[in-house]
Amino acid sequence: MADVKKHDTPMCDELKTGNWPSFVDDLEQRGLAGKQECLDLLGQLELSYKHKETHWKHGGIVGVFGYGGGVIGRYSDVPDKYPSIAHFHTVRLNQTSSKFYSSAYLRKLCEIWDYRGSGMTNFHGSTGDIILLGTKSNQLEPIFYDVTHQLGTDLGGSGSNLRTPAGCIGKSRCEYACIDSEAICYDLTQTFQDELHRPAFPYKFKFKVSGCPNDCVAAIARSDCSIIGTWKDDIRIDQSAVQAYVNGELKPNAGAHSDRDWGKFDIQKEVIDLCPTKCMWMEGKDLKIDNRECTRCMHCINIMPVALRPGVNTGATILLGAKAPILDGAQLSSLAIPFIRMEPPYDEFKDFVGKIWDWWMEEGKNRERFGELMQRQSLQKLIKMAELTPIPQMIKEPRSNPYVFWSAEEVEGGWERDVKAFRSRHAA
Amino acid sequence: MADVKKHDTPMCDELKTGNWPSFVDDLEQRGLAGKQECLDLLGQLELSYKHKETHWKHGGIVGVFGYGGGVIGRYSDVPDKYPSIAHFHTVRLNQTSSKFYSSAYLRKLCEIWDYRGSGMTNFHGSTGDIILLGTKSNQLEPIFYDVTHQLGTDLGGSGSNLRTPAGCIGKSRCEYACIDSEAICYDLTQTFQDELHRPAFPYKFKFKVSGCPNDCVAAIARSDCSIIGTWKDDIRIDQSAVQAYVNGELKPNAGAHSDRDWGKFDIQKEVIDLCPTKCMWMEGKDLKIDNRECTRCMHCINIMPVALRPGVNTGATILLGAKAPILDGAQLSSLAIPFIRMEPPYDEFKDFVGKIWDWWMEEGKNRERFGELMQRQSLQKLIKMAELTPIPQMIKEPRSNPYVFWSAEEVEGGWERDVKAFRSRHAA
Amino acid sequence: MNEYFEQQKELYGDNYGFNISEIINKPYDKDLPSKLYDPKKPMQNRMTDIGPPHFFQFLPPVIQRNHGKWKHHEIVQPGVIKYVSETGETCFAVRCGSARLITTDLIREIAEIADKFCDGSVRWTTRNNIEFHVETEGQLRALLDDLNGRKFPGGSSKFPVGGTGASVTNIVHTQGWVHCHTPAIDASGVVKAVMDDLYEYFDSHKLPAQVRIALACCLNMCGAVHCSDIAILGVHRKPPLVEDDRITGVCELPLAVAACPTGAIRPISIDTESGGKKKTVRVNEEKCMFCGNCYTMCPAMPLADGEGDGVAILVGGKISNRISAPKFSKLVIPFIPNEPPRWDSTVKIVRNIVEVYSSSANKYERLGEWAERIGWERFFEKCEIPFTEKSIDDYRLAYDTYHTTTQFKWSIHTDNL
Amino acid sequence: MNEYFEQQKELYGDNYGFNISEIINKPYDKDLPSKLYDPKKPMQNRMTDIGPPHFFQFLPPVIQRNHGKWKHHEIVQPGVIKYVSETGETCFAVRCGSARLITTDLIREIAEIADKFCDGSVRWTTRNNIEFHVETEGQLRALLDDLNGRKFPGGSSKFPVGGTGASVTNIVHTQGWVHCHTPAIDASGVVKAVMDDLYEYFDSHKLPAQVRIALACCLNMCGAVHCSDIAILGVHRKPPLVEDDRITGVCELPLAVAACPTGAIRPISIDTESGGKKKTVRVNEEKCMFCGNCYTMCPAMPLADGEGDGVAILVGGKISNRISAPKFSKLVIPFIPNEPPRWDSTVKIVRNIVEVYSSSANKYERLGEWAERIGWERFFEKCEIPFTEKSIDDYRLAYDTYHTTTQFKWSIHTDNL
Ligand code: SRM
Ligand code: SRM
Ligand code: SRM
Ligand code: SRM
Ligand code: SF4
Ligand code: SF4
Ligand code: SF4
Ligand code: SF4
Ligand code: SF4
Ligand code: SF4
Ligand code: SF4
Ligand code: SF4
Repeated sequence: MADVKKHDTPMCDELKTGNWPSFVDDLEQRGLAGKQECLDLLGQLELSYKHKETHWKHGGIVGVFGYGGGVIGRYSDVPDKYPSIAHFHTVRLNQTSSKFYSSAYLRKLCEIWDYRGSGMTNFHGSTGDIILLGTKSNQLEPIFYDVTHQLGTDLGGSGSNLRTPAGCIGKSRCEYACIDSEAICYDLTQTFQDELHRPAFPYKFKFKVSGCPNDCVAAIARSDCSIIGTWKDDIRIDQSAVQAYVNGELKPNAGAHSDRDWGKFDIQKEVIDLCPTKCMWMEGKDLKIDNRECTRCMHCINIMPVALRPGVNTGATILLGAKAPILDGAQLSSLAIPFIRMEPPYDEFKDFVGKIWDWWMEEGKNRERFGELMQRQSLQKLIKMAELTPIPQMIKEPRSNPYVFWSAEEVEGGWERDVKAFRSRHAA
Repeated sequence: MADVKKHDTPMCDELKTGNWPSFVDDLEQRGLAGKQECLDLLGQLELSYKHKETHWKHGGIVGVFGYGGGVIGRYSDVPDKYPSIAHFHTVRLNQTSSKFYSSAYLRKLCEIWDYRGSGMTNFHGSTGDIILLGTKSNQLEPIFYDVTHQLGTDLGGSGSNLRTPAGCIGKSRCEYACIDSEAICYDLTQTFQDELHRPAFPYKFKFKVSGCPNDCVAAIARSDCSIIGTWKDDIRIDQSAVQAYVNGELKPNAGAHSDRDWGKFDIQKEVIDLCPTKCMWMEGKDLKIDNRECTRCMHCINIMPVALRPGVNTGATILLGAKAPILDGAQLSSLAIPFIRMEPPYDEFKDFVGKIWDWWMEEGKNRERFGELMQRQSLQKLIKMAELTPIPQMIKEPRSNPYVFWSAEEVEGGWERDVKAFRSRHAA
Repeated sequence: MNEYFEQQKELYGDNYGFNISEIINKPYDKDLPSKLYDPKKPMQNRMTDIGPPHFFQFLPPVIQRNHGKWKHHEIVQPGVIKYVSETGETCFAVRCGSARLITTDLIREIAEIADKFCDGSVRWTTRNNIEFHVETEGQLRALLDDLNGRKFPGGSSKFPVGGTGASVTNIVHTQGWVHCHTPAIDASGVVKAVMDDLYEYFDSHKLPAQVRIALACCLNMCGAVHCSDIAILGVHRKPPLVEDDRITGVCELPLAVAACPTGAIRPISIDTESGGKKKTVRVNEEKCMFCGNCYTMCPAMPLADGEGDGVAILVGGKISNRISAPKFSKLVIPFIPNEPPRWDSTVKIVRNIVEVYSSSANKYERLGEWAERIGWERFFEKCEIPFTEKSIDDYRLAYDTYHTTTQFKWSIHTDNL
Repeated sequence: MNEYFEQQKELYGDNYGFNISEIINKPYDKDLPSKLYDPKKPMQNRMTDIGPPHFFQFLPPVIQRNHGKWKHHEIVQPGVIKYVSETGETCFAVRCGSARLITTDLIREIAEIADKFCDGSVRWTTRNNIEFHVETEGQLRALLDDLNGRKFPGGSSKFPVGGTGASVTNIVHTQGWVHCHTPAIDASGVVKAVMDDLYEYFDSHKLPAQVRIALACCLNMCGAVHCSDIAILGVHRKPPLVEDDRITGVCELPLAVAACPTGAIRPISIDTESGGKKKTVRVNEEKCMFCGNCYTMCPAMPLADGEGDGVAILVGGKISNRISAPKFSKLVIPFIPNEPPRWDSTVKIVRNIVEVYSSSANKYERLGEWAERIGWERFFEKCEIPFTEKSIDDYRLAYDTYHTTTQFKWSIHTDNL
C-alpha cells in the first residue's frame, strides 16, 4: 500500500452503503492505492459536510499558452489541511461525438491522469467534455502536450467561447436518427476549433445535435444553437407490424413499460388519442396518418418502432437561444429554421452560423447569451441579421399586443409630415 | 320641417343601404326633424371620410361643479363649417344595472337631451354608461340638475376615478346566475358614488359583475375588479332530461346551432369529450360528474340547460387587473379570491376592495392601472396588502425561474453575518 | 309588492331612486335648472351622488315575478329566447341589432314599441343590442311582425332580429371619427359596413360557435378588442408631429416624455427665431411604435394621418371560460388602408376569416380554439393571409410567444424548403 | 475498410485523429512534454486545434458495420436494449449506472470489461451512464453476470444495470462541494442518497413514463435542471457578504454592480481607519434574490452559508417533443435544509413525488403533463406539499403565470372558504 494519509470521514463514509455506485468508496480505494488527492478530497468534503459550505476558493485564471479556455482554476481554502489538493484545477477535453472510446484510449488517459493529476474524473461534464478533475498549475502545459501528442485529443471550452459541441448517439445505434448527429458534432468541433479555444464572443456558446425530436442530448434546453433531426415526407408504415402490436405480438414502446400491468395494448387509446394533432385513425386494419397535419412529435413511432419509421426526406430544425437562468431567466431554444439539409460540408448551416455570430459579436453585451440578445433585440432582428424569412412556425402564436414597429419606407408618404399642412386641415 | 341645413354627404350616404341599422339615416332623419347638430355631425364625418382623419380637437377639461368626471370635453377643429357642433361634449350617465328602462324614463331622457344636447346618444358606452353625445359647456350644469332632479340619475365616471360598474342580466332572466349581479352592480354603484365622482385614484378603476363563468359582461377582460359567480357544491343533474337530450327531444345548447345540420346529438362527443377536465362519464343511462375535478367551465350546462344546473352553494370568484394595452400591454384579470359569499351588505368584499385601493393609492404611480401595479410589485405584494392566503389557484403554474425573495426573518440565523467568522473557516 | 324589491329597499333606506316613476312621471320642466342653479352658490339645491335608479322598477312584470326563479331557456329562433321559470311562467326575449349611435327619435320609437308590447319595458344588452320581452307566443308574433316592418328610408332595418346562439352578434365598438380625438379609423361606418356584409350570420345559427367581433379606433382599445374572436383595430403608422410653437403652452413636457412606453421622447431646447431658447421634445422615430400615448398626454403631438392610419385585424380572442380559458386576440393582419365609406378590403377580409373558420371548425369551437387546434401556420395558410414579421411579438413578454419546440406543421410557408 | 469512414476521412483530409490507434498504442511517454515543451518558445512543438479523435474508430465492429442501418429496437429487460439492423445483425446495449465522479481505477475496470466482452469498446450516455455492447445473447448473459458481481467494498454496485424505458435513470448533476466555488449544496452526495433510495425505479420499468431527475448546486444550473421532471437545485438565502478590505483588490467594482439583475448593488465610499476613503459596494438586501451573480463576478462577495443554503425542488419539466412541447420545471418547494451526508428530507420528498405521480398518472404521461392535467392545485394537494408564495413568479415574465380564468378546482386550499 502506498504512503498515503486517510482522513477521518464519518459522514462521507455513510455514502458507501446503498446500491448506487459509491463515489466515496471509489475515491477511497483509489486513494488508498496511492492517490493522496483522493483522500484529501474526501477529507475536505467531510469538512464541507460539517460546515455545509464549499471549501473551494473563487476560481483563478489559469490555462495553457495560446488558449483562452479549457481549464478551470481552483484552489482549496483549507490548503494546510489538505495540501495535495491546494491547487485543484480541472482540465476539459473534447469528448468524442457519441462518447465511444476504446479501452486503449481510456487506459492511456488514465496513465496520463494518474501521473499528472488527481486520478479523479467526470465522465462526462454536463456540456459533454471529459473532465479531468484536479491538477496543479505547473502540470497544465505538460498535460496539454500529453493529450495532444499522446492521446490525439484537444482541450474543451470554457469562458466566453464556443464549448465542445455534443450530440446523441444517432446513426451509430438509433433507428430514429434523421441526421448524422455524430458526424455533425465532429464536423462542428473540428471546424470551430478556433472559436473553441480563443474567446472572441460576448459569452459562452453551445451547439448540441439530436438526431430526432426525442432530443436525447437535450439540445433544445441546453444549447445556444440546437440542431434537431426531422423529416418532410411521410412516416413509413408497415401495416403488418401495426397489426402485430394490436394483437399483442410486439410490445408497445419497445417494452419500456414491462414491469407493470397496464392492460392490453389499445392502439386507439395509447397512440391515436394521444397524437397531439389527432391526425391518425384506423381504416379497417390499416393505420392512416394525415402527414401534413403531423407535427413529428415521435410518439406513435416511439410506441411502435417496428411498424412506424420517420420519413426518408430528412434534415434538421434549427432552434436558437437555450440557456440557464442567469441573468434574464432560463430559455428554451426558439425555432429559427424549420428545415435545413444537413449534409457535409454543411455550408448552408455554417453560413447561417456565421451570420448569427456576426450579429452577436457586433451587438451582444458582455456576458449576454445569444438568447438574451434575441430577446433584447427581437426575433425580427434575428430574421433580418440571419436573412431568414418570417414564417408562422417561428412563433407559438401571433402577438397579442398591437405595438408594431413600422419603418418610414413601408408607410405610404413616408414619415415626413408638415405641421402647417396638418393644421390647415385641423385648427388647433 | 325645421330650419336646418343639410350638408352634401355622398360618402356617408352610401352607409344608408344594407340591412344593418343605418346610423346615417337615423342621424339624417333626426337632423331633418330639427336637429342641426345631427346634420353638422354628418357633415363633419363626411370631411373625415375625405381626409381619413378625425376632426375633433384634443379634449378639453370641462365638467360640473364638485365632480371630477362624467363629462368628456370635445371641440370641432372645423367649427366654422359646422358651428352647431363646435362644442360637442359628451355626458356619461350611470346606466341601470342590467340596462332595463321604462318607456317613460326613456322619453323623459329624450326630452332633456333634445332640449339641452344634440339628440344623439350611445346606448350604451363600452363601459356601460348611457352616453349623451354632444352638448355645449353652458349646458352642463343644467343637464346635471335635469338628470338628477328630473330623471333620478347621476353622472357616470371619467378620468382617474371609479367608472360606473356594470353587470350581466343575471337573475332577472338567466337561470345560470350564481350571484345577483344586478343587485351587486347597484350596490357598488351606490356605495362608491364618492369614488365615482371625485378622482382620488392613480387612474381609472372598473368593476364588472357576471353571474357565472360565461361572463356575459366581459368582466375578466374589461374590469380592474372582476366579480364572477360560481358554485362550490355539485352540478344539479336531472337524469331524465339528460335522456331527453340523448334522444333528441331537447335541442343541444338550447338551439344555438339550429341552422346547420351537425348530425344527431352525441353526448359523448359533444359534452363528455369536450369537458376540459374529463370529469364526466356515462354510467348506463346516467350522466356522472366527479365534481371535485370540475372547473365549472359551464360547457355541459350550456349544452344541456334543462338537464344540468349550477350548484346551490354559490358565491363569486374575484379576479383583478384587466385592462387595455396602454402602457404595459393588455391584461386579463388574475385570480385573487377563489370564492367569496356575495350577500348584502357585501362587507367582506368591500373590506377587500378597501385594502386593494389603499395599496394602489399609496403605491400606484400616476396613470398606473391596478393591474400594472400588481405586475410591478408582484402578486406576493397583493397577497400581503389584501391579507390573502397564497394558494395554487392564483397561478397558472408555479414559477419556473428560481429567483425567490426571502426575508431575514424566514432564514435561520437571519442575515447578519460576520466576514471574519466566514474567513476563519475559509481562507480568502 | 315584490318581496325581493322590498328587501332591496330596506337595504338602501329610502334612497331617491327607489320610487322612480314618481320622478319620471312629472312632466319635464325645462326651467328647473335655472330655478335651482345659482352659479354663485353652486351647492344650493345641488343633488349629488344619487347613482342610477334601482333597476327592479324597470323590469317587465313577468320578470319581476320570476326574478331569480328562471329554470331554463331555449332559443326558439335566431333572436328569440324563451325562458321558463320554476313558477311555470314563460317569457320571450327578442333581441334586435342596433347601431348604438342612436337618436332621441329612434329611442322614442323604441319606447313606443315597449309600450305597445312590453308593458313599457325595454333593455339593452352588454353588446348594445335592444331586447324586448313578451309573455305569450301571440304577443311574440305580433312584436316580430311589427319590428320587421320598421325600416329607415334608405332601406335598412331599424330593428333586425338576431344575434343569439352560434351567430355574429353586434359589434362592440367605440367613437371613431364621430366623437374622439385619437382615432385612426372611424367606428360606426366600419361597423355598419361589416355588419351589412355579415348580416346572414346575424340572423341565423349556422356558425360552429358564436363569433364576437369588436372594433376599437385606436390602441386605447375602448372597444376592448383585446379578447374578441375578430378584432378590428385602428392603428397609426406615423410618429407624432411635434408642434414646437405651442407645445409648452399646452403640455407638461415631463409628462409627455414619461408617457412613452419605449422612451422614444426626449426633451430638447431649440433656438427661437428671436434668438432665445425654447423647450420642446423630439421623437426618436425608430423607437416609436405608434401607441399614441404621447398624444393622449399632449395635444401638440398629433399622430393622425390619412395615409398612415388604417385597420389591423386580430383574431382568436375570447372571454367566456367555457371549455378553454379566456384568450387574447392575436394580430394577424397588421394593416389595411382606411377605405371610407365602406371599408371594402376590411369587410372582405373579415368575411373570409368568418367563412374559412365556419367551414373548418368543429361544433362549439371558438375561432381561437380552432386556430390553436389546427396551428397558426395552418390558420394563415387556410385563410390565405400572408404572414409578416409584424405578427411576431417584440414587446415585454415576447419570449413567451417564441416557438420552443420542434413540433410544427409543414405549410405553404415551408413547402419550398 | 468501412465506406462511411472512408467518406469521413475524405472530408477531413488526413486529420490527425483519423488514425487514433497509432497514437494510442504507443506507450505513454512521461517525459515527452519536458522534451517538447520549452516555456521560452511555447509555440515550439505545440500541437493545437486538433479536436477530438474521430468517433468512428471507437465503435464496436457490429456498430461500424451497421452504422445508419438500424431498423428497430426492443428493451429486453431494464437496462438492456436489443437493436436489429436492416442487415439482419443484432446488437445488445447494456446500460450501467455511474457516479460520474469516477477514478482512473474504475475507468481501468471499465476498460477491462470492454476488452473482455466488447472488442474493447465502451461508451457513455448523455446522462453519464456507461454502455457496453455485445452481439449475442450468450455474450449478453456473461456480461450481465460479470457486471452483477462487481461491488465496491461498502457493498454498492459498481455497474448497476438499468435506466432504460419508464424508469428513473441517472441524475444529471454538477460539481457541488467536490469542485465548485459557488455551490449551495453538494452534488455527488445528494445524488448518491437519492439514487440509493430510488434504486427500485432505476432497474425496473414500472413508472408511467421516464422520470428524469437533475441536480444543480447553484442557480447557474450547470445541471440544466430547468427542464427536468424533478430538479434538485441548490439555493442561497442570505445576501452576499461584502469584504470591504479586499474588494477593490480582487474585483472591478463596476462589473460587480452591473452583475446584479435586480440592481441591488450600489457603489459607495467608506471611511478607512486611517482617515482616508475607500471604495466598496453595498447590497440593498431587500432587493437581493440570492442569484449569486455578484459572487461570480467578485470573489469578495461570498454568499455561501451553512444555515442559509439548501435545496429547492422543481418539477414538471421535460425536453423531448413527444406529445407535448418541452417545458420548464416549476418551483414547488422553495427550501429544504442541507442535511449531509444523506439529505434525508430531500430524499423523502423526491420519493414521495415519484410515488404519487406513479400512482396517479396515465401511461406515457410525463410528470409535468400529469400535473397540468390534474391541475397544480391538485398536484400540491395530492403530494401534500404546502403551497407558499415562493412558488408564485415575480420575475420578468411573471404575468404569464397569473391565473386569468375562473377555471380552477376546489382543493384542500379552498375547502375552508
Ligand atoms: C344578453 C346577454 C347578457 C346581458 O346582460 O346583456 C347574454 C345572454 C346570454 N348569454 Fe351570454 N350574453 C351576452 C353577452 C355575452 C358575452 C359578452 C360579450 O360578448 O361581450 C359573452 C362572452 C363572449 C366571449 O366569450 O367572447 C357571452 C358568453 C356566453 C356564453 C359562452 C359562449 C362560448 O361558446 O364561449 C354562453 C353559453 C352559450 O352560449 O351556450 C352564454 C349564454 C347566454 C345565455 C344563454 C344565458 C341565459 O341562459 O340567459 C343568454 C342568451 C344567449 C344567446 O344570446 O344565445 N353567453 N355572452 C349578452 C348579449 C350580448 C348580445 O347582445 O349579443
Ligand atoms: C366612450 C368610450 C368608448 C365608447 O364609444 O363607448 C370611451 C372613450 C374614450 N376612452 Fe376609453 N372609452 C370607453 C370605454 C373604455 C373601455 C371599455 C370598458 O370600460 O369596458 C376601455 C378598455 C378597458 C380598460 O379600462 O382598460 C377603455 C380604455 C381606454 C384607455 C386605455 C386604458 C388603459 O389602461 O389601457 C384610454 C386612454 C386613457 O385613459 O388615457 C381611454 C380613453 C378614452 C378617451 C377618454 C380618450 C382619451 O384619450 O382621453 C375617449 C373619449 C372618447 C370621446 O370623445 O367620447 N379609454 N375605454 C367608452 C366609455 C363609455 C362609457 O362610459 O360607458
Ligand atoms: C442513450 C441515450 C442517447 C445517448 O446518446 O446517450 C438515449 C437513448 C435512447 N432514447 Fe433517449 N436517450 C438518452 C437520453 C435522452 C434524453 C436526454 C436527457 O434525459 O437528458 C431525453 C429527453 C428527456 C426529457 O424529455 O426530459 C430522451 C428522450 C427520449 C424519448 C422521449 C421520452 C418521453 O416520454 O418524452 C424517447 C422515446 C421513448 O422513450 O420511447 C427516447 C428513446 C430513446 C431510444 C429508444 C432511441 C433508440 O431507438 O435507440 C434509446 C433507448 C431508450 C431507453 O433508454 O429506453 N429518448 N432520451 C441517452 C440515455 C440517457 C441515459 O443514460 O439514461
Ligand atoms: C463542469 C460543469 C458542471 C459539471 O459538473 O458537469 C460546469 C461547471 C461550472 N459552470 Fe457551468 N458547468 C457545466 C455545464 C453547464 C451547463 C450544461 C450544459 O452545457 O449543457 C450549463 C447550463 C446551460 C447553459 O449554458 O446555459 C451551465 C451554466 C453555467 C452558468 C450560467 C450560464 C447562463 O447563461 O445562465 C454559469 C455562470 C457563468 O457562466 O458565469 C456557469 C459557470 C460554471 C463554473 C465555471 C463556475 C463559475 O461560476 O465560474 C463552474 C466551474 C465548476 C468547477 O469548479 O469545475 N455554468 N454550465 C459543466 C461543464 C463540463 C463540461 O464542459 O462538460
Ligand atoms: S435523439 Fe432521436 S436519434 Fe438521437 S438517440 Fe435519441 S431517439 Fe435516437
Ligand atoms: S409523430 Fe406525433 S403528431 Fe405525428 S402522427 Fe405520430 S403521434 Fe401524431
Ligand atoms: S354571465 Fe352567466 S348569469 Fe350572467 S347572463 Fe351570462 S350566462 Fe347568465
Ligand atoms: S362544467 Fe365544464 S368542467 Fe365541469 S363537468 Fe361541465 S364541462 Fe366539465
Ligand atoms: S378607442 Fe381610441 S379613438 Fe376610439 S374612442 Fe377609445 S380612445 Fe377614442
Ligand atoms: S406614439 Fe407611443 S411610442 Fe410613439 S412617441 Fe408617442 S408615446 Fe412614444
Ligand atoms: S451549478 Fe453552480 S455550483 Fe454547481 S457546478 Fe455549476 S456553477 Fe458550480
Ligand atoms: S446575489 Fe444576485 S440579486 Fe443578490 S446582490 Fe448578488 S447579484 Fe444581486
